[in-house]
Amino acid sequence: MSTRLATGGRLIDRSTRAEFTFNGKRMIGHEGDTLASALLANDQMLVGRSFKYHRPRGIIAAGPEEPNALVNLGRSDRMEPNQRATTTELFAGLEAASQNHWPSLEFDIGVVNNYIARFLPAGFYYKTFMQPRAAWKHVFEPIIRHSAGLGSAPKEPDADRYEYVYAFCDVLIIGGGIAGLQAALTQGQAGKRVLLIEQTAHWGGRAPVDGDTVENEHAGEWVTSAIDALKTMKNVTLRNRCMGAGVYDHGYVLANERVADHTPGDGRPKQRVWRIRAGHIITATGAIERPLSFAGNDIPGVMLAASLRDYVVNFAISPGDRTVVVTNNDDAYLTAIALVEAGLSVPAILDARPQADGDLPNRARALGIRVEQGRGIASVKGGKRVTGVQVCLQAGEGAVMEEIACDAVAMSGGWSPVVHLWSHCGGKLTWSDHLSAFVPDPDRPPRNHDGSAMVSCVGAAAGTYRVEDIVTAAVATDVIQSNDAENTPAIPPIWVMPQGAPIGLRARMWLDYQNDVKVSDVQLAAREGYESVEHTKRYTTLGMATDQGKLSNINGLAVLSQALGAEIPQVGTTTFRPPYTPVTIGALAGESRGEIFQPLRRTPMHEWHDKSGAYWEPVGLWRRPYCYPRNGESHAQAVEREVLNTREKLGLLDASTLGKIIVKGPDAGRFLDMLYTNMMSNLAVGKCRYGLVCNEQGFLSDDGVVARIDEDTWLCHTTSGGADRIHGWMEDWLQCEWWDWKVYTANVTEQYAQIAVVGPNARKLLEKIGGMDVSKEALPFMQWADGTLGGFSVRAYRISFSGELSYEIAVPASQGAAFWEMLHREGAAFGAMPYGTEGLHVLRAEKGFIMIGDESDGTVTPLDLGLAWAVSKKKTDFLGKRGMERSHLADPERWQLVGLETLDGSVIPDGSYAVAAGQNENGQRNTEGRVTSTYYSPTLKKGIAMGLVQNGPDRMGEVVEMNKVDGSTVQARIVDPVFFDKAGEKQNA
Amino acid sequence: MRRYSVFAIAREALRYHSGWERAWRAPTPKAAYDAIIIGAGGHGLATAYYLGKNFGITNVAVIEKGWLGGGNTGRNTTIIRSNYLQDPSAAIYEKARSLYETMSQDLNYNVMFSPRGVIMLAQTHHEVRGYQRTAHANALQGVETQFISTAKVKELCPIMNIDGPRYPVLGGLWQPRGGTARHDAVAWGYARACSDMGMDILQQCEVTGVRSEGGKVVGVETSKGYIGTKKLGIVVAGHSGQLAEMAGFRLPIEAVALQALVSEPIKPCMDVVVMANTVHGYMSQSDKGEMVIGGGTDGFNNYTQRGSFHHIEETLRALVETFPMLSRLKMLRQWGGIVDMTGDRSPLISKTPMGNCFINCGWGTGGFKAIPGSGWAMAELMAKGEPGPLAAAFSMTRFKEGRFIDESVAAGVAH
Amino acid sequence: MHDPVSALNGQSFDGFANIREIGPLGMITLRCNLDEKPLAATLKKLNFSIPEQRKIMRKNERSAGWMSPDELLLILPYTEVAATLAGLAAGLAKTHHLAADVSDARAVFRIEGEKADQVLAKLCPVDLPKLALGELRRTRAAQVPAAFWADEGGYTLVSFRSVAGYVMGLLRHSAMQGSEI
Amino acid sequence: MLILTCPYCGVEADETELSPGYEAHLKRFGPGATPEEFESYMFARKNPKGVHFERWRHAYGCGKWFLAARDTNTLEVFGTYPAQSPEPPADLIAKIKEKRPDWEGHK
Repeated sequence: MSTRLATGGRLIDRSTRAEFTFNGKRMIGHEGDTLASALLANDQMLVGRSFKYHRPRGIIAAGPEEPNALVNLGRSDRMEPNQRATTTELFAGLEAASQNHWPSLEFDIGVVNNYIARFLPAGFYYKTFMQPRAAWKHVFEPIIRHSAGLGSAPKEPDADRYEYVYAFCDVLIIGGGIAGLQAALTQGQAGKRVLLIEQTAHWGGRAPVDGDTVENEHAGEWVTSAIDALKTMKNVTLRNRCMGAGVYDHGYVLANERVADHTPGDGRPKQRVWRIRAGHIITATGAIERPLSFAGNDIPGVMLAASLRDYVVNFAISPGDRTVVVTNNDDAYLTAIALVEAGLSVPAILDARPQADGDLPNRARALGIRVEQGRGIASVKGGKRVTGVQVCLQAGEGAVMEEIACDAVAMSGGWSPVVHLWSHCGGKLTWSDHLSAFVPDPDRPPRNHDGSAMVSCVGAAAGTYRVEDIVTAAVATDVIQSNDAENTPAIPPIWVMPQGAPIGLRARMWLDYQNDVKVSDVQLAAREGYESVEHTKRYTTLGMATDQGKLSNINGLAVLSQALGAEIPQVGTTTFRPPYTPVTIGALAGESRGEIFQPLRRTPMHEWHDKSGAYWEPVGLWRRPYCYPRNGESHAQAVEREVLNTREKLGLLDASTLGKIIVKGPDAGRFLDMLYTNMMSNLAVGKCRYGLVCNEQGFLSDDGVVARIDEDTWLCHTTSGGADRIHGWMEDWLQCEWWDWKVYTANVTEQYAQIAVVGPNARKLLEKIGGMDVSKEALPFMQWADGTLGGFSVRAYRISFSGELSYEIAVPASQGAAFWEMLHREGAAFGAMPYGTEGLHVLRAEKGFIMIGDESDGTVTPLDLGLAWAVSKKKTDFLGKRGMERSHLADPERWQLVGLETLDGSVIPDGSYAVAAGQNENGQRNTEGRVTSTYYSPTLKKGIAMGLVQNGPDRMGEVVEMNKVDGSTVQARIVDPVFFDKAGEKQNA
Repeated sequence: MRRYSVFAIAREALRYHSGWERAWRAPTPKAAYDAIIIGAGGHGLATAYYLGKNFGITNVAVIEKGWLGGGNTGRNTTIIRSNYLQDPSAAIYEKARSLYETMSQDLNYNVMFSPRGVIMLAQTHHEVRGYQRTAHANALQGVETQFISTAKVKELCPIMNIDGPRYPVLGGLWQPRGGTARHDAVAWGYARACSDMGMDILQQCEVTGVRSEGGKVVGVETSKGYIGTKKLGIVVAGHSGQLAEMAGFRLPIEAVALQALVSEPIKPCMDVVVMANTVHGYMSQSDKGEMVIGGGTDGFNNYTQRGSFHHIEETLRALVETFPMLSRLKMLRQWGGIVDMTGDRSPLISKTPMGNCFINCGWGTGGFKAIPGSGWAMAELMAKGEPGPLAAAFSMTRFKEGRFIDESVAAGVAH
Repeated sequence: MHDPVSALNGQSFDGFANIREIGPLGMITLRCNLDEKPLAATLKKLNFSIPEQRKIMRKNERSAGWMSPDELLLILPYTEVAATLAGLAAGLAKTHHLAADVSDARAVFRIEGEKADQVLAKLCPVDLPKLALGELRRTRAAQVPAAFWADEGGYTLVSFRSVAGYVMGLLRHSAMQGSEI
Repeated sequence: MLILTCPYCGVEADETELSPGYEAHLKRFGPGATPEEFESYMFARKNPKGVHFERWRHAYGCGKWFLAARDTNTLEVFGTYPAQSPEPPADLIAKIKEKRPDWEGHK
């Protein structure tokens, strides 16, 4: 069993007690424990079930490479699936539960897959489940879906908050082991602005665990003094619990800081995402130990040798009483020594190498540990826990020479440098036969924005394993990557144990523990032609689990290359994609949630609308009142009331969102003549003109009223959504094409609140509040004037989008609310009511005015909309003129704007098409038009619509069939699009 | 070819699966072929498959500079739908969708087409009108869709927050027979079927030049030597520009990076595909349990298969707002692909200024769903030398005429 | 004349830094070739001086900020905007320029306290330690355009008026107690 | 995540402060242009895998459009220059040629 040793544990504080639960069972740990170490202290080796076969899974590693110990953490609004126990710091009150089993961890019905595993090799699902056709969706897929997945989905919104922070530095160092610390010292002393981040809560990495000596000091002491020294440097920032997640172009690095993961609910942000821009990046990310591929290497109790050592030294855990060590390198001997020094038993070290006579093997022998050379494990015995190993010759085929009883196995298949961050942005790797590992190729680094090398690696991440070499390399100030692997003892390739293992054994050698990919699966993939490592990976799911192949990729690649009879470098490696370990999605969303999910643009009258019960409609980032329902009205009823009131009495509309752009200069007229399809240069001062803007394709893009303010100043109104777009469009042409023209623009949209005062009583209200002459004579239709109204200084435009007598009045935004309220107060006597965007739409549709986004959709020209009068024939050029001349746009058969009126008075459904006889070659029904706007007209008491119909204007009075989604049609007559007051008597009044 | 079936698996299980043969051969190039397709992605392989199946042309090579299916086919979010607005798009995507229905059986390779349904959320009144327009168009195009209520959206996708404070869900366009498929399997299944017809799939073979005589293509220079051909189809997505340049013409194409990501796997919680265009995000859950999420494109030319990270953040913000449960899940892996965007964001299946040379590209962000339809139409174009009805509208000449196939006009975007 | 009301009517928030919406302030956007001789003379007369690239020059209640190679932002007491615009019109009558009152198009915030920089560091992709004395930095605060500069033991941040509520929300979130970096 | 230096205000701007504008130095064709000329102006793009001249706007900064020379295959930025440039500056061309000897040059 696994248990806590009586003494030791460099990271735990024995004076503390942290009570937590696992699957509801109360357990005790200490501050400084990880959840994994605390579970082991409580003899909980079995922690989960694998993905496919639901095999029992135990803790195998002690860091982010852990594929098995994934638990569900917390509950309700703090529930988090798939949390890695080895990187989760223990805290009092932690609640964890194992995943992917039913009904319980101990007894999981899904394990039936394990017994039929032979029938479920890699990719079996590609070869079956095809008959009958419907069964895939209804039978097979649901079964597969339910047995896959790991944790379950949270049900409640996240209780925690997150944030981003931007950071800048000359040198970013990722990893706070000896290499990273020494690099920070070097760079800091050189005066560089340094940011050093470390994913764990501790500095120093492996060296203190391994008892290394650094510059004649014990590693632990060296680390303490290094940290002290760094803290005195003003140009150095240290950050632990901060993982370098991804390296992106131009020195951009994403890091994830676990601020309050271990103190949930303390009011701090749970995590903080660092968006770092670094001049240079040094990765000191260490190396990850590889498992060995022997039969039964997935049975709980089989652990990575160095991880097992971590548990002993850091947390005073005895993972088992009797631990067999199996290895192909010297490092694992440290584990055996640590175990023996902790008073535990190591019945044997099985070394696959024919000879092991380095310092460490000799130290182990000196301690009396039995060392067997040229040996391996034929098979591990046990079910939910190791009970023993069968020993064989590594060079043989697995004949059992001996069985050794044990309850833990420490394995080491060598080390893989953590090259992820080096590779994210294109850094290339080279295969080291000496280390049996991919190491960064310093000649092919990822490149920065200026073409310089963006990343260098130091320490084990570069394949430098000896502490003295690491320090030497990190001392170099010119950040040259070290790659002096030759100093390090060679690690021979041992990819399958024993070398000649028959298929029965190979089918029980796990490469990917979580996804259940075995040596035999990779060999099958190779046999079937999935020869590229990408093919094999995808066919077998090797390396696709939540550990992203940290333990399995190299072993799998090696097995594949052997199966193909090729060298590993020829087979290649898979691409490393960010993030290094999974990052909480909420953290990546940062502060952008709820109220500040997106900017919400408010007009000065926003609060008034809100208090008045407005039903809101998002318009771009603005929010505009759609209507203002009263006394239980439906939206439709409210719209009807607002329309009728505006037609009969007085409506008030918040039109502040309309774009307002000042265009000024000696060439402003000439410029606007290019921008608009019609003439603007000849507009008289004091007058207004409706104008159309097209893109270069000749399609309508925006519209609005332009006012001539003075000799060289125009004010251009745009649609609500168009202000920034049209302003940008103007600046684009002025800066990039006609930069010698003397024109300045300014977007003053937000400077003004603009209110439309609309209806037969509009003038009466303005005359009542008084200040300026708003009579027909003083301010006729399509003119503007500056003045005061009710003590407010205003600019009043006589323009109308409703066909009513109408004034649009602009006041400074800071006085908008007051002015609006005054209009309501004083207007009550005239029946003033606010109306919203839907009322606005109905009013304009009754008048046959087009709406950008309804009548136009990016494929419609002004000519399609009967707006030929607003497209100058005189001008030799304007934006869109040439585009409109193209054959398809000039085609006389195009669909053109008409009014549509159903014969039965009903409202044509939104989006309806006019059907024509027959079908096209693809069997689709032919069409001859479509509706663009369709409303119930409260004024006319019937459905009205605008639409585009082939040759429509020449077909007045004809009846077309408009389709409905149920397959039926409704008959509609083609009519004039102006349904109301065609002579314009009301608006001109 | 040994047929795949549950019985075959059982038989093989008894001998530890030692008897499975190669899914596709590893041939050496012949001196010449009747047709060469450049690009062994989904579109290229499907083109070859239908050249053989529909036109009996099997002396065909598919040339691939990397590994088959290793480009965008293997890095997209696998959404299949045909609820397009414009007639030519609806026709080809619906053809493709209907071919997906029977693809596993046709190819004897389970591509796991899962018609679980696709909802496109309407979150503004403008979107409501746009999707109602699409629904009316689809009704005439033979595409089964309907505009559904907010309550129905919630019923189909319970994890969705339908009354989000910013963009409450007002309804959605629902295509019940849309869904997903296993992307790699589509490439592998086609490759196996093509190989079985005697076609050569030449992997790790890069085309370095296009040879022509009298304005007509006669062959290609490759890293494995010169190979002659009577007809050439260029089906290389993001690298179309380079191939077009070798063949001597220019395309209305820009290559940009499109990104996607997956979460860690969780137990099934979402049985439909959801696309939310107002907030720019789309998501489905794979059979492994990962939430598969599509991000946005960069606005600059890019061949690196790496996008800018802020697009990922924007997508995740939008999705956390729509699916609050996502917040405590974790992003497992993100990646990018190079997509080929045309001037109107619709594809090209077209003759080119070079004789006997045909191009199929420009699928942009939405190519996976089109694979079988695209291959079908391209095969017809290559076999007959003239486009059939499915391809006719997708000619290169439409840009000169201004005859665009613009899908962005309704609320929908092309994913 | 009615009393102008700032976008948030002076909201404030005390976290690890103190946030206040201030204003209304008078603001004029002035577009002109900055090398034009009449410009310097006119501005001088109005008690402004032309700032260097990316700088903001303050003289008592008046500041002039460099917004782009042909744009200045003049900041002044709200009540003096009309007179200043008239002064500009007179002084630049023969010079191609555009001057417009944008006082009401903006919201202005003060961020104060020892760790005020941390609030901005969470929102703006700007290397704050490298911000020069008197530098006006136009950038982005999360998802909206913003401009800020350091003065008097804190920062002044300007955004558009319509998004004032959003910006206040950002600042509040970023300055929350316990979220010091 | 690009950084580009705005030649107008000197800010080393983050990609998120910029908005992209695709190929630079396009010649506008208006009325009178042939269909081919107009099509090439609107649609035919070099789209090179390599050195690319392109437009960017310092949208969240000084608002100015500027031009950049960038390698689309490595994302290396060779330099930025004002939008009011009919063609890339000679010193920039020289710098690119030095870094990319195989580059065939502008146009």
